[in-house]
Amino acid sequence: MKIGVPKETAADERRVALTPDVAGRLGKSGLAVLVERGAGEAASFGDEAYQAAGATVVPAAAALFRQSDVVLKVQPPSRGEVRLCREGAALVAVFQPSAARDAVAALAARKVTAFSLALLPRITRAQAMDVLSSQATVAGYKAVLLAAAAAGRLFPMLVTAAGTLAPARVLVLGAGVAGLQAIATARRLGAVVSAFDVRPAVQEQVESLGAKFLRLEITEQAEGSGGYAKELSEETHRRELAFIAQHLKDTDVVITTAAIPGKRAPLLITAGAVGGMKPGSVIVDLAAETGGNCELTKLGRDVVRNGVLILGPANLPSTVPYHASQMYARNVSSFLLHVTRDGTLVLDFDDEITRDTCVTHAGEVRKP
Amino acid sequence: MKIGVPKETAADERRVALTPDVAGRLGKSGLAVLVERGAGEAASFGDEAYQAAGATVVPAAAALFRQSDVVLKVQPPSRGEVRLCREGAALVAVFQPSAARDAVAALAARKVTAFSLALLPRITRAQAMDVLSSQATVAGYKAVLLAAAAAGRLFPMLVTAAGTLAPARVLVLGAGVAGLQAIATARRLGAVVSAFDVRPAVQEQVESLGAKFLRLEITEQAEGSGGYAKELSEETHRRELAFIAQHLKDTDVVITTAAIPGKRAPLLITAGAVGGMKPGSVIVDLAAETGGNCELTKLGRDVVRNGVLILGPANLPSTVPYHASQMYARNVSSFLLHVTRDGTLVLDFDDEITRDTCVTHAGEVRKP
Amino acid sequence: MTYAVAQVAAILATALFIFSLYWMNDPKTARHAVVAGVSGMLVAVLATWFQPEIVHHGWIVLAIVAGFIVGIPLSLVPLTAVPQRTALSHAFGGLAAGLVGTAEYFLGLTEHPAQLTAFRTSAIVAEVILGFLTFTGSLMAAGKLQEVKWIPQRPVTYPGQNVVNIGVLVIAVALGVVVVVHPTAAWSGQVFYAIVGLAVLFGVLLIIPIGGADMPTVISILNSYAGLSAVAMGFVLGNKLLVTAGALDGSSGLILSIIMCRAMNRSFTNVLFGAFGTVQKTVATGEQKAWKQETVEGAAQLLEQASLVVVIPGYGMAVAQAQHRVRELYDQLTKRGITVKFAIHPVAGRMPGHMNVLLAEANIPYSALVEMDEINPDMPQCDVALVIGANDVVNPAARYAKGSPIYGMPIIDADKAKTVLAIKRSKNPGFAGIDNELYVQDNTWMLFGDAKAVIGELVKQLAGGGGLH
Amino acid sequence: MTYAVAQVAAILATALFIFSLYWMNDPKTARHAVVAGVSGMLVAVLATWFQPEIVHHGWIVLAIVAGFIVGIPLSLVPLTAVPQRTALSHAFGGLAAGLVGTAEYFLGLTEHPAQLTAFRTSAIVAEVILGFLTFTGSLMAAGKLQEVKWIPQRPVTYPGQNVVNIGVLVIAVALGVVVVVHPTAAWSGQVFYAIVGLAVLFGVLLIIPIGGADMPTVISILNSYAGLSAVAMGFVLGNKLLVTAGALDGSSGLILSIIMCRAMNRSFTNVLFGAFGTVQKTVATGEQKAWKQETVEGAAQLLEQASLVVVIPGYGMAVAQAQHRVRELYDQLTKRGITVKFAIHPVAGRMPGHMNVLLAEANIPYSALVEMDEINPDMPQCDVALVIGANDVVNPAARYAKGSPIYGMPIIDADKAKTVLAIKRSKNPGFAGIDNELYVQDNTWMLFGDAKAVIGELVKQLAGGGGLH
Amino acid sequence: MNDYWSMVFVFVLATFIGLGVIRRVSRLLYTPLMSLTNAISAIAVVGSIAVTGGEYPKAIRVLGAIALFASMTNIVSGFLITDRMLKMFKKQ
Amino acid sequence: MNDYWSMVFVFVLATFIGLGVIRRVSRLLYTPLMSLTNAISAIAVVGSIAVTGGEYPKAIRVLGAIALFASMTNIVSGFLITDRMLKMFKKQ
Ligand SMILES: NC(=O)c1ccc[n+]([C@@H]2O[C@H](COP(=O)([O-])OP(=O)(O)OC[C@H]3O[C@@H](n4cnc5c(N)ncnc54)[C@H](OP(=O)(O)O)[C@@H]3O)[C@@H](O)[C@H]2O)c1
Ligand SMILES: NC(=O)c1ccc[n+]([C@@H]2O[C@H](COP(=O)([O-])OP(=O)(O)OC[C@H]3O[C@@H](n4cnc5c(N)ncnc54)[C@H](OP(=O)(O)O)[C@@H]3O)[C@@H](O)[C@H]2O)c1
Ligand SMILES: NC(=O)c1ccc[n+]([C@@H]2O[C@H](COP(=O)([O-])OP(=O)(O)OC[C@H]3O[C@@H](n4cnc5c(N)ncnc54)[C@H](O)[C@@H]3O)[C@@H](O)[C@H]2O)c1
Ligand SMILES: NC(=O)c1ccc[n+]([C@@H]2O[C@H](COP(=O)([O-])OP(=O)(O)OC[C@H]3O[C@@H](n4cnc5c(N)ncnc54)[C@H](O)[C@@H]3O)[C@@H](O)[C@H]2O)c1
Repeated sequence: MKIGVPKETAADERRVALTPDVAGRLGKSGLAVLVERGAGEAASFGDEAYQAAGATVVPAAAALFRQSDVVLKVQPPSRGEVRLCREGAALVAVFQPSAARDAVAALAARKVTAFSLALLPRITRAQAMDVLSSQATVAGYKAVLLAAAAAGRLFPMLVTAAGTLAPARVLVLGAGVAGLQAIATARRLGAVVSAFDVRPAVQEQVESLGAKFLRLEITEQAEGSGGYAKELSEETHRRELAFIAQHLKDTDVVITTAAIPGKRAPLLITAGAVGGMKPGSVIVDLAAETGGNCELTKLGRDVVRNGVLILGPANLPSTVPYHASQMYARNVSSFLLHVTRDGTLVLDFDDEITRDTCVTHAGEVRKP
Repeated sequence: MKIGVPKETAADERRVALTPDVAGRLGKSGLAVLVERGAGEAASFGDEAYQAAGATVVPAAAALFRQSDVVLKVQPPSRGEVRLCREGAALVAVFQPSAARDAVAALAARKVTAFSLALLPRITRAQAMDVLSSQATVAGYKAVLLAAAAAGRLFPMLVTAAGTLAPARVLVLGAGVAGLQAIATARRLGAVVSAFDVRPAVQEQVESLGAKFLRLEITEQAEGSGGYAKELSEETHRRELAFIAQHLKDTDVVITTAAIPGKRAPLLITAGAVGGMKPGSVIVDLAAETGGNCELTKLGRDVVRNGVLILGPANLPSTVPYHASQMYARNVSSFLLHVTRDGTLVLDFDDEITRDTCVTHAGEVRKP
Repeated sequence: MTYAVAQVAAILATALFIFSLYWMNDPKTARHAVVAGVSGMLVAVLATWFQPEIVHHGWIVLAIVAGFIVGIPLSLVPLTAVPQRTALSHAFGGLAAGLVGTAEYFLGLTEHPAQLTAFRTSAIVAEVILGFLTFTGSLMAAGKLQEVKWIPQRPVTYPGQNVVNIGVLVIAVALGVVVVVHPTAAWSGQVFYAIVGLAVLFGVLLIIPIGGADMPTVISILNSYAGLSAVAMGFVLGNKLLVTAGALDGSSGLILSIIMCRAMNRSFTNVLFGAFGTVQKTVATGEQKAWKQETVEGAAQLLEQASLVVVIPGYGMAVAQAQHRVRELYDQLTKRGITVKFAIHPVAGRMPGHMNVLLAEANIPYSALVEMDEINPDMPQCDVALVIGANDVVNPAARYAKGSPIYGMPIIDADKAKTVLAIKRSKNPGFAGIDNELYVQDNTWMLFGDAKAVIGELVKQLAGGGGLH
Repeated sequence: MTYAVAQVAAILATALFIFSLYWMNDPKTARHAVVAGVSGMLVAVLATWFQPEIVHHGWIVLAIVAGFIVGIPLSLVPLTAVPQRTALSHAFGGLAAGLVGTAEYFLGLTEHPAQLTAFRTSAIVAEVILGFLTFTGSLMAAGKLQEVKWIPQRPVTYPGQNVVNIGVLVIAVALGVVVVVHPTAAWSGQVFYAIVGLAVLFGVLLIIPIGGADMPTVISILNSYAGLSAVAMGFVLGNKLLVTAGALDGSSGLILSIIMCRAMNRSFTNVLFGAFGTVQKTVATGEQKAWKQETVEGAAQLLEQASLVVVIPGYGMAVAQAQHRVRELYDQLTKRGITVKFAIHPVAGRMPGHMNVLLAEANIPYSALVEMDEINPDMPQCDVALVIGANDVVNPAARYAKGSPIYGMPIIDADKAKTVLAIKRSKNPGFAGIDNELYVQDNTWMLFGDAKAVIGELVKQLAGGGGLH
Repeated sequence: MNDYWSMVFVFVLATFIGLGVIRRVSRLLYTPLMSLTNAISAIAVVGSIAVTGGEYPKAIRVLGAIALFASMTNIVSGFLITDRMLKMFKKQ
Repeated sequence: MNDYWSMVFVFVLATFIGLGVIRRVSRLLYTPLMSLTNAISAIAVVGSIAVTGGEYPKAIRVLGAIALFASMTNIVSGFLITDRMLKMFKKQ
């Protein structure tokens, strides 16, 4: 069975689905790996490294798609890429089917068996394949670096001959995987960190990182299935907004990561709340891609309002391509090994992982 | 006596010479403070804050210069600013006279008493005025953030379900004030840090921050007066280059800060040494303004060579305007209070601080 | 003069015995303890032997030689059989005391009736009852431990057991009172035999209802009884050395069994009184494994003795914010030349790299961190696996329990270490909500409590070197 | 019967005294100790009083009432005078023992010469010597401590002192031997008086060469002597309670003085034998300001007693990488309810924010950090200023020494604290290369050594609470 | 003779106990401990009572009474002051 | 009588010592400690020798000899095995 790794075509995507290291491992377990020329370059993985690991470097995407039984990608395939796919081949990438209906339809039409790792169940044995977690880790870390680089102040407290610099107060909204990593990173830099989330279980986790948890008494059940959050009732949401606005007043840096799977990101910071913040403050909205946690966020753009800088970065993991690719490659190869047996793809739809991730198969769209 | 704080005119200069807080303190000690409108805006200090602190906001630079007995600036005055200066007035800023001969000549011609805090002796009682230290602190911190944001990898070691991320190896060349702060910041982020400097006294200081010191046995005396370094002999310099090149091979991030006062920055990384580095590595050259420690550095530009990214940022402190201004203001006000007695300027050229910093006085250029 | 020599010898021997026990507190001095004990015993034997009353030496030499001939092989039993050997030894000790008591009584009866004062007679009766019950009790215990086929290993209970047991003892004591009151009556000898018989019987009855798990405690109590019978012998013979040595022995046996009961979560009174009433329940549950608790002192000692300690941190370390304490522990252990490794499971904690964040904060060097795949092959060489608030990531069920939510997850093989010390607050499960058999494994000892507090105590132990409070 | 009661009472009282001392191990149980002690004493007094031999009660009542009348006010002395009071009390105890011994001897001499066996007479002589030397020795010690004007506070030494002191004691003992050999000779009474006189003299001579700093240790040794004299009295009277209580007292006094000597870095034998030889040197150096060293134990105690501790870290903390140890210290102190503040000087260390970086790494909360300007007004309220490898930033010369390179630099006013503890490795100066008078200030105590090691020891002291081994 | 040896025996054992018990005392408690042992050492009161209350010549009994007074003072002040000091150890 | 009370006294004191000394034993040493106290409890050997070697009827002395043999076995095996176990505690 041949595994193909094309060069990512999406703009600003610097990751690659397989690193030489992992390609080598797959090779050892009996799979042939084809890599498009220059696929890993943006992530600092040269073609020689792939060759040294036993992979074959293929000059062009078309040839690669033609030969591959399974294509490993990061971003959902473009129209062109779908067209290149061999009928009956398989493809693995990360996307929400609802946000990529065209691609899904095209894939089904082409009878490609497509998997989206974004749909992976959050169960213990799927942890090694959990790209959402691994990429969120990178995003949470990077968000803090962006904020620190953009802030007009230093994060740590410093007592110097030129006066004492107060530590930055960082507020993290939404303490899932990205939020927790953001907390850890901001604390490492010496900031005073507090965090808020609607799921009560998170309090202990936040405190386990040495940060302060801001507690809003919520009567309704905010935790849905699989450890994800649910949407809140309007009344609770209103209380939440007021609560956050209150805390924003003496915050220097805000990192927002709140998300609800398959839904628009919840609104946590209104334009009014931004108005209440001190000039020079920074908001990094990690939910920009799903609509933003801040009312003023513009995806991929820097917005300044009342002296407050609001960053809505797109695809942060891609900006740390080396490690993000390394983790992605591990995830995707774990998944690949999960769905192959003795070098061929074996689809067992009784298996939760296979069932949940398979978007199209045999011409059918399995996830709407 | 009136103290004037104009808005900085240099491009990309976001700092301001006095913050509202410090302006208020000067006001309390009997000095009248005039601030140009919007002077502090880029550093998030609004005009109202100055007014609240008792300063007078003056709409235009011309009026401000006309009224001020002492003008406090960050950058050396432009031609236009010198022209605005009142004859006999004083001016405080930070510049190397040798690098700003035009301005110095103009100031002398205009009989301005000009001080450059870059010339401050590094003595204990001058510590509170030491802008080089305070701004270098900011620069060292920010250099690491830039490097971390530009690197394709995370700094800390992380053991995750998607494999283990190795910690970044950071090498700091030149462990003066900025270098030490860079070491501290990189260590905070979880990197494995080593450092090199020619002054042997630095070893203990580097180790006092928990980093590793790379030791090159040097027979000559590398420490000059005032704790500064001297230029090395050619032979020693050659050994140094080879030593550094050797260590660069397994380094992910390099921060260079080496400087010799009044001289071009020493060359520490040759183009050849960059060629020996791993693709994806990052060099941040803090000495870019004085010629760069790396042969390939271009001031204010990002250079990529063999996959290695070389940043030569200009004026880093200005990118952290809030805290940099806060420290600058404390420094400059300490200096101001040092050279005033009962609300008037008193120049005592027997005093080391006054003598060393005064560049022009009574039409004379005192520092070439 | 010989009297003075005997007294000085007694004082010397007493002092040596005390030092012997004292040195036993610390592995470093423990071997002096043996030297002191042997010297004390030598002094005692020689001083007794050289008393002028000792006129026949042949039998003494004979008996001593025989003792050596039997004793040396007995000391070479495999270490697994040490408990049995100790029990057997107690049996001998009890027998000796019982026999000497009997001899004393009949000596009095036949030769010096005047010597059978109430005090001496009481002492003789006490000696004989304690001696013979220790004799058969210890034999039974040894048999159970050795798994001799005609002694049932599992506790044997029947209705009315308490009444029967107590009855036998009461009758023996009552007969004893009779003998004390009429020490020299014609039938007193018979009554005395009856006492011996009842004591022998009681020893058997005492052990029958006790299960194997409690045997070490029982042996310790029997040791205490043996000591008390020596005390009684001392009263009979007017020998202070016997009294002190016996008392040392009696009290140490008592303390030891109390400590062991506590460590094993057993009620001391239950074990003391032959499990009258309740122990059956706990013990009778049979095969089901129990949680065993270790004291901080014991855990500190275990760590001290190790040469490779693998620390396995989990979410509990994070919750407790114990990372700085862990670093102190790391310092204490490495200072002693012990190799300490941190085995980091990929999903320990609640976010990727959770453990790294904390350990880096506490400045644990990266070189001390080892990944799961690297450490697992070394786990069998690990002397102590210290599990700090980790649960799912060390749950062996992940290897085989098909239905379990963690089935298939690779784990850190803590269970393969020679000893496991596990810190957690309760018996509650971890994230996955499933039980963890690691905790009830034979070589696992729990340290219940908040990780920060427990490790703080451990560090205190290691730093301060003990003390009870 | 009364005899049995007396014996039971003696055993009971002994047990109570043992528990009393045992409970003293721990502040939590220490107050039980007093209850046990009082009960033991009550039992002892009543049991003795109700013996049939006691026929005259009037004087007893009188003496007891008098004892209360004097004892109660004595117990209300200010706490600073407690050492004197204890010494005085020992004097009373010694006096009592001496008097009883004397009474016993003359009773034997005049009424029951047969009772003056060699053993008893030896015991009496020992009791009398110990009692009277304790009496005058304790009086002298009390006088020195109370700074009574006709007792020189400072150690008084003269050539040949050792010979004289030992001579006096030898003569007393020799006379004692004479009395033991001829207990009832016509001149024995005179010899006995001579012994008493020499003991009284020896007590004075013993204390004269000892300086005030060693007084607590001396008092503890005198306590030991008082206990031994009670033992001797017990031998004389054949009273086991006296023997045990006296022995408890004697041994505890001994141990306590050994511990104290170690803690104060004094040679125990020097103190024991009246400082023969060496102690003088250390004490007599006189006016020139000297570096005074404190032991880790002493420093730990100082910290423990404080309610506000201000830690002043400097470059030395960074060099030693002591930040994690500092955090442990912080934990230990705050656990005891002590307020701990870190006073951060703007230029401490070698880079701006150097201390912040390290303290943050050790997770010292920001709220515990105080800037120089904020802490300085509070320094006079600070019980202990703990200077950790800081030098220039606490150098008072910065305030007034015009020529000094640091003149005019604001400093942290460590010198204004009630006590200063300073940790550094040597007497070398800091960055500015100038001497620091803070270190030789009256209320400053140095802890020489690497900061990491020293603070580690401090933490160990605070955590483990001492212990001898 | 016999009895004297018992005494010596008792003395040795009690010394062991004393050594064992005191070793672990916390430094904090040294001062109160000294007062306490001071009070306990006044066990000489037992001897004083015997001498004072027995059928002896007056001179002897006077010595005894003085001794009794001295011991009693110790007992009373020793225990009271120990207690006073210990009271101060109560933590907030 | 007197002497019996001494005995009781001695017994009580020794018990205190035993309690005090053993409390601090480490769990590691429980097994060797048990063997050691087992050996020490064979102090009954003293009584056995007295009975065996005295001028008594044969029957009595036989009992004594058996007791002596039993105690001696204990002493020998007890000390030896304790030592054997302790040897294993030597550090690397
Ligand atoms: N790393 C990730 O990215 C991630 C993300 C989500 C979920 N998970 C899951 O989280 C689990 C991680 O395993 P784990 O072994 O680290 O944790 P775990 O299985 O949740 O066990 C933690 C243990 O720590 C104990 N504990 C909690 N607080 C404590 C305290 N203050 N002091 C002492 N003990 C304390 C708890 O027992 P007591 O309550 O009895 O004290 C509990 O048994 C895995 O199941 C993993 O799949 C991981
Ligand atoms: N903060 C800045 O930006 C900066 C920059 C440059 C210079 N400075 C200057 O540095 C000085 C800072 O003052 P400071 O009080 O922090 O430092 P300091 O005056 O240099 O004193 C440090 C003290 O620490 C002791 N020490 C060194 N290593 C030690 C160890 N391992 N363990 C214990 N003690 C150790 C040294 O004494 P021993 O050798 O006897 O141990 C020394 O006296 C000021 O003079 C300041 O002007 C500051
Ligand atoms: N079992 C596993 O193996 C495993 C692996 C990884 C993650 N997880 C769990 O999955 C869950 C989701 O993690 P994620 O990072 O993907 O979540 P996510 O990206 O879906 O959401 C991020 C966070 O936003 C929060 N949020 C949603 N609405 C909010 C609102 N209105 N206000 C404030 N906060 C709001 C959520 O509670 C969540 O913590 C977590 O519980 C995580 O522990 C489990
Ligand atoms: N006394 C005070 O109050 C005070 C205050 C601030 C700084 N200082 C001292 O001033 C000195 C200079 O600090 P700075 O940051 O301004 O220095 P700088 O900016 O002039 O130089 C930075 C570093 O580069 C190093 N360097 C020079 N040539 C090199 C070469 N060829 N290779 C490697 N490294 C080289 C220097 O040794 C120095 O450490 C330091 O010793 C600092 O401690 C003193």
